[in-house]
Amino acid sequence: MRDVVVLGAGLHRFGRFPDKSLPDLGREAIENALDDSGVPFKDIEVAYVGRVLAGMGAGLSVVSEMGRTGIPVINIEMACGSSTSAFREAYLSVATGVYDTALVVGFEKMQRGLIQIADQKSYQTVMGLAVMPASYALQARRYMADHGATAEMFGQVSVKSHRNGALNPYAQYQTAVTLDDVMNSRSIADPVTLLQCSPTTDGAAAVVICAASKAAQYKSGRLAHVAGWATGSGKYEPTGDSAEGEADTGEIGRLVAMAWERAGLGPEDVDVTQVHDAFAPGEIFSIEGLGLVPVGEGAQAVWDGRTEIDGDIPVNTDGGLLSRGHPIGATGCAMVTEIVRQLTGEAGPRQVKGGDAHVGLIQNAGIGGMNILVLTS
Amino acid sequence: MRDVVVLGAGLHRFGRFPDKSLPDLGREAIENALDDSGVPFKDIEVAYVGRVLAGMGAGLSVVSEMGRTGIPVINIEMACGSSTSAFREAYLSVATGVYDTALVVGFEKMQRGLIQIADQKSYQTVMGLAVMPASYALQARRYMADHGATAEMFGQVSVKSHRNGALNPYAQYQTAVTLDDVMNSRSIADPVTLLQCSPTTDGAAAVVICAASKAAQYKSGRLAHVAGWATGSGKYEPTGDSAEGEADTGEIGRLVAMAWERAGLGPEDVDVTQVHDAFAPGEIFSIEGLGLVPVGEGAQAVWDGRTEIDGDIPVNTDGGLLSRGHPIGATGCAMVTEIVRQLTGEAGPRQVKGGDAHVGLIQNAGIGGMNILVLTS
Amino acid sequence: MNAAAETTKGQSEDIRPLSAGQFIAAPTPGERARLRGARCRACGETFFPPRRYCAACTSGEMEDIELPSSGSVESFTIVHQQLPGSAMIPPYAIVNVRLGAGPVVQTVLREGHEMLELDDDVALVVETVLNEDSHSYVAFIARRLAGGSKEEGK
Amino acid sequence: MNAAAETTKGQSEDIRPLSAGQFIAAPTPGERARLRGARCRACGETFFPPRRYCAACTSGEMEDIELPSSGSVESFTIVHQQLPGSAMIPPYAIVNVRLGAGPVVQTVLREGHEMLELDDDVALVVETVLNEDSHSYVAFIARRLAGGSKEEGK
Ligand SMILES: [Zn+2]
Ligand SMILES: [Zn+2]
Repeated sequence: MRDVVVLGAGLHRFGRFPDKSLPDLGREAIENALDDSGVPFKDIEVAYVGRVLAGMGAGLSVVSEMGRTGIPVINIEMACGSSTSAFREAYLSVATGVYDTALVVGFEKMQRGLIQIADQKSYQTVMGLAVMPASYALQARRYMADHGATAEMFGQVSVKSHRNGALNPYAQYQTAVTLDDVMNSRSIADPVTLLQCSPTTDGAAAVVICAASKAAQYKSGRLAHVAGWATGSGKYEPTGDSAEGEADTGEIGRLVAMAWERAGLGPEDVDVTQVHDAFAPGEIFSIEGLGLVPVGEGAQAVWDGRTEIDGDIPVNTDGGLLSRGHPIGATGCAMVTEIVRQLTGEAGPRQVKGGDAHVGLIQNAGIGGMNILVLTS
Repeated sequence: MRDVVVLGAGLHRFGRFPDKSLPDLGREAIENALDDSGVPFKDIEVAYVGRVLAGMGAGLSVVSEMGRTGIPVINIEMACGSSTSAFREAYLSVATGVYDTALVVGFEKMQRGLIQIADQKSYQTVMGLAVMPASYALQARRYMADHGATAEMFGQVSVKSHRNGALNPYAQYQTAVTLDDVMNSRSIADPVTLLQCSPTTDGAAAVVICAASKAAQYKSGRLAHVAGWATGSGKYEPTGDSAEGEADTGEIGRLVAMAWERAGLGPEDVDVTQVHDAFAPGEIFSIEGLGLVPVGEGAQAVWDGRTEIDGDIPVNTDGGLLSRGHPIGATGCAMVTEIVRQLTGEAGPRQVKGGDAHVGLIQNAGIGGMNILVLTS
Repeated sequence: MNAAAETTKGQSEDIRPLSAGQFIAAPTPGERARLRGARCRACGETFFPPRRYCAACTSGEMEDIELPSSGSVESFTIVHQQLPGSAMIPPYAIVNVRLGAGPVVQTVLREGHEMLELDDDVALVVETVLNEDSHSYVAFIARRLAGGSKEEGK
Repeated sequence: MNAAAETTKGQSEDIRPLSAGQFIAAPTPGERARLRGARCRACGETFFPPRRYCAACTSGEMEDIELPSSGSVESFTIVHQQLPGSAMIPPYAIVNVRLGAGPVVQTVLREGHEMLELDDDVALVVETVLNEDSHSYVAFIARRLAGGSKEEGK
């Protein structure tokens, strides 16, 4: 497999843009990623597109805004993990020499309110079980009992996320909140409160990758390399655990081990991390699953500020899903974008380790699989 | 790139199954493909799923019926070309050594009536332009004037397709029709009549592929190898041609040339072909675009019976989209299935060249790209 | 454990399970839920709802079993937001119930959710959850068993 | 060719283009359609509707142009099936109209479609296609120009 670099990345601001179309959002993200990469659109050989709610053929309607050069435009869907899946397909197509240069795009326009995860007529819906934060809440309550954590420790994740979002001009929410704000916001699925839920969002993100051997013709300076990856769905564990879908954190450990093996690195090497905090407890479960802290110590680590930008294991420096926003098809590419900014020293006020960050870790969960990516500079 | 073989393929019958769920349809196709391949599900390392209309995460709900082994389940959408796109992603992942064994699944449950290709509030719909067969009809009328073809020559495509469908126990329509039946069925978009339109369909199709070096542990005998492929979207031709989407046959020539180059073969080597006949004129445009007959001679070739099972360029031996049915996410895998049956001599009453067929060609059109595949035995 | 002997009234014709195949015998509102699970003959793992292939070992040798109608609360959450299309009116609890050595099943607990604690014992009971088109749709819900607190009437 | 001088009546306030940005000047029903196209300064290719980047050469140097309001029928089809949501009542023609050296545009032709032939000359005319919420929505449609047959009145 060839060495592959991320040459550029760009976003359309996340938020609510009722007057903009998907091509409006997507085009701006692509323009920003192409500008950042130095790659002209006509050099792009394939486009992989992460999108969930947009209709048939949405990728072509966005990508063809830039020209009709005859490239394949392939839509990938893995729910909230769609655009890291698109990234992985693009990465493999370049690493294996099928293409030299690829564009990855993620976009979404979402309705307001909680995401509807099951059909309105389904058993899960009629029975009131298809409540998105419920799986996180169920896991959180058990965690609190087993590890002596408090509800405030989960709330603190959201405080930290909003503080970071306030430093990110592309974030949906750019205002800090207090722990009281978080704990006093209305309860959705106890112990998860409203301010511990990621919002519904419109937005787009794009990434340009290319074979490292071709990078010099476009850009010089520090570049982010794709060092490791893993993807897999929830494997049934015969202990009787029946958790499914996004909160299946038992999966993370198995997958991150595969990613570390590919990268030749380990959790002790990580400088900056993006995790899937669709709901605040997610950050705690994820940093444990990823091996950044021992199991049972994640909540305390957040409480102690270790996941802050200036902490020893900075997590979701751009505000994460909670504050940057979570336009489901675009989230994965936004995660990649933030890690690239951190590894190239371009994260501005959000920069970790004084610009001396060289290993970035990404965990993006979906339905059909979770993606782990390791980027290095 | 490693040599890759199709070890097995299987369908759920195409038709209308209001009482069956997507997992019901998909499971049966997967069971048939696994049986045909000799590969147990636990050896499958990745699943790529073609589906268009099914909701978020549909692939996992189908594939996890067979077990929860932790494999990635990646949903691919490229409209009517979705499952050849899924096939291509799976093929690349095996050819490049990322996985040894992959499952490709396509499925769909469709509403009755013409496919709605644009939003009901859109300009294209209000203006009455978003009529699916219209692009084929526009091209057909020009073709008739330019090449002296008759409307009956297009109708004959459907007569041939239904005759083949009657030989296929998995086809939606298994009854032969006469040319009078076709020409006297009501006009939809002149010269395209109702019996020249593919139906809406429920169905599923699955394919198991593996590295050729691993095939012997599962199966012996004739196997179909993936010899060539190409994929690409409509490239803008500065002649002023503004056709978009499925009927953009100008694309075929460019792509099939790429596939022949990869395969080291050419149109003169083809024994059996599957083309995208969503509407009857499609077969004629496609065989010309693929270089199986000179431009302008496709209609006459059909009229003369050359694309019949016993003709010199047999096309859509299983009934094609017109008669086998067109559950959009499943169509590509059904095309692969029929070519595999032909190349392994298992096509029964539909068998071409007395079982001595060694090169099969597939053309499956979508939005975002068209896929060309060359299989050999 | 088996609630079959408890039948106290005849079943009305229009009672339908909200989810087909969930019960091993015709469900009667108010009685213990006799849930249909599946057990893998190859590895012994049990599942609810039933599966054709074992999630753990992929074997297709599955047999129907009747699941215990009570278990302990592995975890729960109190839902305060109305889910569009749902028959459940907040607040109510979603509970994960571990059925002994068997699977964990998820359902709701409506009465007494404010007293619910982890590891409480709960019974799975048939209840009408939806009336539509002159049919009563029944499902299984969880109900607290007498612990420190009094049992709720209906 | 330019229909601007033909204005015969004042424009009503509630006339809106069905598709924003299609016209280079406020459209008036019955007049020639003054369509906004785009021309690539790099390669000269013209497009309708306008694009920000050239489909042919990917240049972003695009300029607005006014397209010819007549052209020849490259192809057509007579639609006999009602499209759900459409304001067009079958039978009507969908026509691809080649605007001289410019782009091919697609629209409908309603009157006299039974006399339509390939390569006929047609004019692009503004017409009200939809009345909704007390607004008139206008678009451009094709109308046959006098050839061998008489011109249709309105
Ligand atoms: Zn088992
Ligand atoms: Zn140009």
